[in-house]
Amino acid sequence: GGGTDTAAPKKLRFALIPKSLDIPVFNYANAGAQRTGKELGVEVVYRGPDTADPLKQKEVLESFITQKVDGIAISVTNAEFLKSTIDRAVDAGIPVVTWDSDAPTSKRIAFYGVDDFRAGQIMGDEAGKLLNGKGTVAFITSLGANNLQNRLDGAKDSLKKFPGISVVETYDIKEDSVRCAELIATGTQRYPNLGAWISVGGWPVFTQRALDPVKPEKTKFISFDTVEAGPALLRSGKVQVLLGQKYFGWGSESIKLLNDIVHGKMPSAKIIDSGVDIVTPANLDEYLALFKKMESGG
Amino acid sequence: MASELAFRDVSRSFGAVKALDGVTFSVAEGEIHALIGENGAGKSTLLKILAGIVQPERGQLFWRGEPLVCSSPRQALERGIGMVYQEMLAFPNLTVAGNIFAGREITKTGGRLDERAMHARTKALLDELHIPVSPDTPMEQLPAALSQLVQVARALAFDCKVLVLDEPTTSLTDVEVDHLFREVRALKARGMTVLFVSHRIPEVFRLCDRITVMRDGKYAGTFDRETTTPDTVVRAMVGRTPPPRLTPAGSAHVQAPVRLEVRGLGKRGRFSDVSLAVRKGEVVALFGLVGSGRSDVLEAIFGTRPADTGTVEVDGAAVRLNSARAAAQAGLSLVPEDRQRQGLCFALSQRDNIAIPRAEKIGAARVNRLEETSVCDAQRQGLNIKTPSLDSTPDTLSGGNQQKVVAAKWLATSPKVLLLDEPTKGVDVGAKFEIHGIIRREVDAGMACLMVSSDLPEVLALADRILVMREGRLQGELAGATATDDAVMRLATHEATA
Amino acid sequence: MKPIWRAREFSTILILALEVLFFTWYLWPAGGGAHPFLNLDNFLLVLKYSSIYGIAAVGAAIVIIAGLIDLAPGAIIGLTSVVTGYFFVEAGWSLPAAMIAGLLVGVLAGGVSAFLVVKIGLPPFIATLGVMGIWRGVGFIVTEARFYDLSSKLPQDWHVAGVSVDWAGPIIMVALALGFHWLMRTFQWGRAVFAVGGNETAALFSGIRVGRVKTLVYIIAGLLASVSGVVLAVVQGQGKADLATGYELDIIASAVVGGASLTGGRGSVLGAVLGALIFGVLRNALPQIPGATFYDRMIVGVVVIVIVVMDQMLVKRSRA
Amino acid sequence: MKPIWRAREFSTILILALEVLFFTWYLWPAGGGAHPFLNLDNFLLVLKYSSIYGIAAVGAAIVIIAGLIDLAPGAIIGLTSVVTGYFFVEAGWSLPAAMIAGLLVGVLAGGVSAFLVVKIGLPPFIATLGVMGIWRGVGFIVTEARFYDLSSKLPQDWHVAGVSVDWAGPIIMVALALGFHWLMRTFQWGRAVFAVGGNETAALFSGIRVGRVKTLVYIIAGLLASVSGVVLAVVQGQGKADLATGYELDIIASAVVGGASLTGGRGSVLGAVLGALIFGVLRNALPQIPGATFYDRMIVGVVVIVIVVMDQMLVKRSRA
Ligand SMILES: Nc1ncnc2c1ncn2[C@@H]1O[C@H](COP(=O)(O)OP(=O)(O)OP(=O)(O)O)[C@@H](O)[C@H]1O
Ligand SMILES: Nc1ncnc2c1ncn2[C@@H]1O[C@H](COP(=O)(O)OP(=O)(O)OP(=O)(O)O)[C@@H](O)[C@H]1O
Ligand SMILES: [Mg+2]
Ligand SMILES: [Mg+2]
Repeated sequence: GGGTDTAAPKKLRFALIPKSLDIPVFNYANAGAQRTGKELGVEVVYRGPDTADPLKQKEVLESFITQKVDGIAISVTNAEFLKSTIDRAVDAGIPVVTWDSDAPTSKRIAFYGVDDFRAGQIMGDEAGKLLNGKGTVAFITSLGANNLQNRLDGAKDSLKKFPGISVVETYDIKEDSVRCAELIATGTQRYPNLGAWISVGGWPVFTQRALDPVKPEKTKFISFDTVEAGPALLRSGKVQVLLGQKYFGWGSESIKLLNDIVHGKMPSAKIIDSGVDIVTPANLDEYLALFKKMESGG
Repeated sequence: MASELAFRDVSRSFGAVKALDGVTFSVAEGEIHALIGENGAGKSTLLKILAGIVQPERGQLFWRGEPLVCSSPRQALERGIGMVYQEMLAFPNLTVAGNIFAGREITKTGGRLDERAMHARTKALLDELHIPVSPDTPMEQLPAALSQLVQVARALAFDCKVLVLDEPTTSLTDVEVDHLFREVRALKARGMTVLFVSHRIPEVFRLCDRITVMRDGKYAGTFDRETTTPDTVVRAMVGRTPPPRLTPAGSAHVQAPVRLEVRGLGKRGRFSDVSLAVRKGEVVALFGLVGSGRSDVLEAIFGTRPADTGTVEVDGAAVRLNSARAAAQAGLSLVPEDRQRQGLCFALSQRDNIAIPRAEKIGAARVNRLEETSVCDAQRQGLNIKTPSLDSTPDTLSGGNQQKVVAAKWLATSPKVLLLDEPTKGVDVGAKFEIHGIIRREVDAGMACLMVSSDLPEVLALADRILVMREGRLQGELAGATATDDAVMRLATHEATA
Repeated sequence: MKPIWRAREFSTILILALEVLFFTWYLWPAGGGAHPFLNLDNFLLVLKYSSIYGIAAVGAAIVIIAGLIDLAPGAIIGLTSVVTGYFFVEAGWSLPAAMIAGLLVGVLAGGVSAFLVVKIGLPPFIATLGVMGIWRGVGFIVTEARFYDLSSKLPQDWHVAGVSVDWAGPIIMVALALGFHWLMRTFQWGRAVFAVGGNETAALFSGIRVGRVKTLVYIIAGLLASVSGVVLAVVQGQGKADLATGYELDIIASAVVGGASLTGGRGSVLGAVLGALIFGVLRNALPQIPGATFYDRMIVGVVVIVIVVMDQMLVKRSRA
Repeated sequence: MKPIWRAREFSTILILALEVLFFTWYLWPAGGGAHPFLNLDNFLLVLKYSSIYGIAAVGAAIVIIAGLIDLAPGAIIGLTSVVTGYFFVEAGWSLPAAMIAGLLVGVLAGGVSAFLVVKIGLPPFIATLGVMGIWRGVGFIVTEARFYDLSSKLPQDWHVAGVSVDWAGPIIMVALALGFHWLMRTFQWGRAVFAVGGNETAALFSGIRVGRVKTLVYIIAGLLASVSGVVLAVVQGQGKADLATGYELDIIASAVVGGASLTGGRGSVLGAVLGALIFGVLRNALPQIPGATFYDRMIVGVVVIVIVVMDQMLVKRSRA
C-alpha cells in the first residue's frame, strides 16, 4: 500500500490515544501534543473511546493499526488487555509508546509518565506525615480502572509503614464526580473523626463544593490532579496535598519520542519517569506559574 | 336425552359481585344450545369457566358423567373444548393464517411449520365461510367484523367436541350470519356440541335447539325452541314484559336544515363518491355487508382515517378532513366500532372514560368531579350500566356493559352530529331499546345522527332513512314504507344494480 | 375521596419507611454516640442528592404515564450544567441569566424528542436514544471535554434568604412533585396524559389532542431534567458534559419503583419522587456499612427486586 | 415466498450498504494509496468488534419479539468473562471446561430473569434492571475489581484449524444469526414467540405455554450474552467484571435498528445483527475522520435517528 510510500516527503501521522475522551486532564496532553506536533511538522490525531472502556479503546487502537499511522502514543486503560494488540502494532512496524498508564509487558518502545504504584506510595507517605503516623484513612477510587488500582495498592503499601494508621473504607464512586461529592458527605457522616481522605483520582477537586462537608481541622485531604478548583481548595486549607502529573508532557514528550523513533533514534530508557509534582500550599504559587507557562505554550 | 355437558351448582364472584350463583343445567350431545341473558347476567363467566380461564368457587362441571376440570385454556383445548371469545383476541402481528393456527400449527417433522398446508387449510376455511380475505393478510389490516369472523374460523378449524361461541355475530349482517350458521349446522351434523351466546333473539331461534336463560347470575330456565316463543324467553330474561319498540318518525324532516353534508367523499381502493346529507332531527342509517366500507366512511368523516377527496360540512361550515380534534370541535362525535381498541381506556376508571370526551368538548381545564359524578350517574342510570362502582376500571365489566360505557362517553357530549358505528354491539335487548330512546330524544332535540349498524331490525326500527352501501359505493336510499328487510338486503347484495 | 392507604403512593411510602427503619436499626451505633444515619444532617444529605434524580423522575413519570419513554434526561442534565456553566463562567452572564439559558436547553431538547416522536413517528425508545447521544455530544463539543468550575465564582457556604443552597434541590423537588401531582390529578390535561398512555387510539377518538399532549409531556420532561441540571451546576458547582452519565436508567427506575407502568396509563409523580428517595437512602446508607464497597452493586440490585416484589404484594392486597 | 426486497431485513441491509458506501467515498484517500476503510483487514475489524454486540443482540431481538426487555446482557457478558477467566486462570481448568462454565452463567442468569418475570410477575424492565445490578455485583465480588489475564495462558497469534481466532466472533455471530433466524421463522416455537409478543392474552387462550416461552426466551438471551462474554474472554484474553458496561442499551439499539419493535411481536434476528454492524461501521469509521474527535457522540446520535427515519420510509414504501 501507499501508506509506507517513502519516496514522497509525506507528513508523518501520529495517533494520541487517551483512556477516554471525557477525562479532563487528557486535554492538556492533547494540547501539548498538538503544539509539539506543529513544531516538528507532524500530524497528531487525538482519538479515544468516549468512556474508559478497554474494549472500545482496543477497537480504536486496532483501527489506527489498520490505518497504518506512523506511530501511536497511548494511555493504556488495561495493560494486559491491550498487550497483544500493542505487540501486533510494533511487529507491523508501527512504533508504540505509552504515556500516563503503561503496558509494561508489551513490546511498547517506551513509557513516559509516573509509575502509578509509586504515585500511590507518595500519597500514602504524605498522609502518614499529615497524620503524624496515627489515625484513620478512607480512600476514594473508581473500581475497575487498573491505574487507579495501582495507585490504591501503592498508597496502601506505604501506609503499612505506619502501624498507627488504619484504613476504614475504600469508596467506589463509579467515575461519577457527583457521586464522589455524595460519598465524601456520607463518609463524613459515618466517620466524623476521619483522619484523612485519599482520592486516587481528581474527582473531588473538579469543584469546591464537594469538600464542603470536610472539616479541615479534623480531616486532611489528599487528591490526585491539580485541575480547576484544586488550587483554590489548597489555598482555603480544605486540601493539603495535590499530586500533579506532567499533563502537557504526556502529549509533547510522547510525540517527541515517536518522532525520534521514526527517525531512527531510540529512547535512552524504556521507562522515562516524568516525576510527579507534589503541590502543597507552600509551593502552590510556584507551581501555578509554571503551569500557566506550559498552558500558554512556553 | 343424554346429558353430555353439565354444569352443577356453579358459583363465582368477583369481589362483591356475584357473577354466577348456583348455576345448574345441562347440554345434550350434538345439540346447539343457546345461552341468553341480560348484560352482566354471567354468560361469559360461565363459558370462561368451561374454557379454563376462570375457576369456579363452588360447583362442578361434568362431561359424559365424569367430572371435568379445566385449570388452564390449554387443558380445555386438550379436552376438546374450543372457544371464540367475546372480546377480540387477535394477533395483530401475524397473518390471517398465522392467527387461525396460532398455538396449534400444522408441523412437519421436528416442529417445522408447514406453511403451505396451513395456507391451503385457511383458504378453504375462509371460502367456506365466504370471508373475502387472503390468508396472507396481516391481521392488523382487517376491520373489526372480519377480524371477528377470522376468529370464528379459527374455532372451526379444529375438531373439538364442544364449540363455544360467545357473541360471534355482533357486527355481522344476516348474510355473513347465514354462512356462519351453515357451517355450525354442518358441525352439529358431525356430532359436535355447540354453545352459542347472542343478544339477537331471532338469530337464536333460527339456529338453536334449546335455549337456556340466565338472570343475575342465576339459572332462569331452559326452553325448547319448538315449544316456546321469543316473548316468553325475553320475559324470562328480563323478568318483565319488555317495552315496545320505537317506530321511526318517518321522513317528516325534509324541511329541516341540513346539519351534516358530505360531498364526493372518496378514498382510493376503499370507497368512492359518497355524498349524503343528514338533517336536523334525523337518524340516517348506513347499511351494508361486512367490508362494504361503512366504517371507512364514518372514520373518514371524523378524520381518523382521512379520505383522499371530498368535503364534509357541519351546519354549512367546512370541516378539516384529517383531524379528529377538528371534527370534534366542529360538533362531530364518533362512537367507534371496536370498543377495546378505539373506545375504552382500561387503565382509567369508568367515570373518567365517560367524562373525558365531554370535558375535551367543553374545553374544561379543571376536572370538575362533582359535575362529572352527576353526569356519569345519569348515564349509568339511563343506560342501565351494571357496575358495582364507576370508579372501577372497565375491564371488570361484562362485554355489553363495556359497550354501554362506550355509548355513554359520546352521548354525554351532546354533539351536533352523532356518528355511530355499531353502537349497540353486544348490548341486551332491553338496553338496546333504552339506547334507541336516548338517540331518539337527542335527535328530536335537534341533533343529527348517522348510524352504521349490521343489525337490520335495529336499522329498520331507528332510522328515518337508510343508505345502502356495497363495495365502497352508495347503492341507494330507502325510507318509510319502502324500507323493508327484503328491499334493504337486495340493495346490499343485489348484483343487477351494478 | 379514597382513604390514604388506598392511594397508589401508600405502598411506596411504606417501603421507604421500612427501608429507613431497617438502616436505623442496622447502623445503630454499638457504643452509643451519634447515629450516623438517623440524624438531620444526613437526611438533608439524602434529600440533596436524591433531588437530582427526583426532579428528573417527575418528568420521567409523566412520560411513562403517557405511554412513552425518555432516555435523554441524563444527557440533558449534563448539557444543562455545561450551558449554565458556560454562560456563567465563560460568557460572564449573571447567574439567573445563565440558569435560564440552562433551562432553555431542556425545553429545546424536549421539543426535539417530541418532534421526532410525534411528527416523524419514530419509536420513543430509539428516538430518545439518538437524542441522548446528540445532547451528550453537544456537551462535549462545547467543553471539548473540559469543565466549568462554577464553585469558584459562587459564594462559599451560600445562603439564600437564610436557607443554605443545599436545600434548593430538595425544596424544588418537593414543590415540583406536589405541583405536578396536583396538575396530573385535578386538571383535564393530566387526565388526558393518563388517557393517551392508557389507549392512544381511544384518546384520539375522545377528541384529545394526542400529539399536543405528547409534545408537552416531552417538553416538561426536558425542562425538569434541566432543572435538575441547573441545580447540579449551581449546588455542586460544576458544568461538565459527562455529568449524570447513565442516570437515565436510574431515573426511569425511580419512576417505576414509584408505581409507573411502562405499558403506560399508570403511575404517580409523587411515587416517582418517593422512588428516588428509596434509591437515595440506599446510596447513602450502603457506604456506611463497613466493607460494603464490593457488595453495593449487588445489594442495590437485590433491593430493587425486593422493593418491587413488596410493592406488588402491598398493592394487590389493598386492591382486593 | 416473498421477494427479497419485501423482507423486513431488506431496508436494514440497504442502510448498511449506504453507510459503507458513504464512508468509502468520504474516506477515499486523496493522494491515492490504500483505502483506510475499504480493505479486508478493516472489515474483519468491524466484524470482530460488532460480534460482541451482535451475538447478544440476537438474544435481545428474541426477547423484544416476545414483548419483553432485557437490561442484563452487558452485566452477563462481564460476569461470564470473569467466570471463564476464573476457572481457566485461577482454578486451572481446561479452556473448554472454563468456557462451558462461562456459558452456564448465562443460562443461570437468564433463568433468574425468567423466574422474576414469569413466576413472580415483575415488570421485565425493572426485574432485569435489578438482575443487571446483581450480576455486575457478583463479578466485582469475585474479582475484587481486579481481573483475570487469560491471554498469557493462550497461544500468541492463535489459529484454530487454520483460521485466526479473531474470526471466532464473526463466525459465531453469523452462525447464530442464521440458526436463530431459521428457528424463529420456520419452527413452531418461533411462531409462539411472535404470538406471545403480539398478544399475550390471546396466546394464553390459544393454549400456548406463555410462561415456558418467556422462560426459554430469557434463557436463550442469557446464553447468547454469555457466548458473547466467552468470545470476549477468549479472543480478547481477559475476564473483568466491568467489561461491557452500559452495552445493554447498545445491544437493544442494535435490535431496534434491525427492526424489532419494543411493543412486541415484531423483529428480526438477522436484522439485529445487521443493526450491530451498522453501529460497528460507525465506531470504526468515525475515528478515521480527522478532527471529528469531539463530534463522535453527536454523530452517532444523529445517525441513529437518520437510520430509523430512513428505515421507516423504506418499510412504508415497500408495504404500499
Ligand atoms: N374480571 C372481573 N372482575 C370483576 N367483575 C367481573 C369480572 N368479570 C366479570 N365480572 C362481573 O361479573 C358479572 C358477569 O359478567 P359476564 O361477563 O359473565 O356477563 P355476560 O352475561 O357475559 O354479559 P354480556 O352480555 O354483557 O357479555 C358482571 O357483573 C361483571 O361486572
Ligand atoms: N377483505 C379485506 N381484506 C383486507 N382488508 C379489508 C378487507 N375488507 C376491508 N378491509 C379493510 O378494513 C377497513 C374497514 O372496512 P370497512 O369500512 O369496509 O368496514 P365495514 O363496512 O364497516 O365493515 P365492518 O363491519 O367489518 O367494519 C378498510 O379500510 C379496509 O382497509
Ligand atoms: Mg359476555
Ligand atoms: Mg364497520
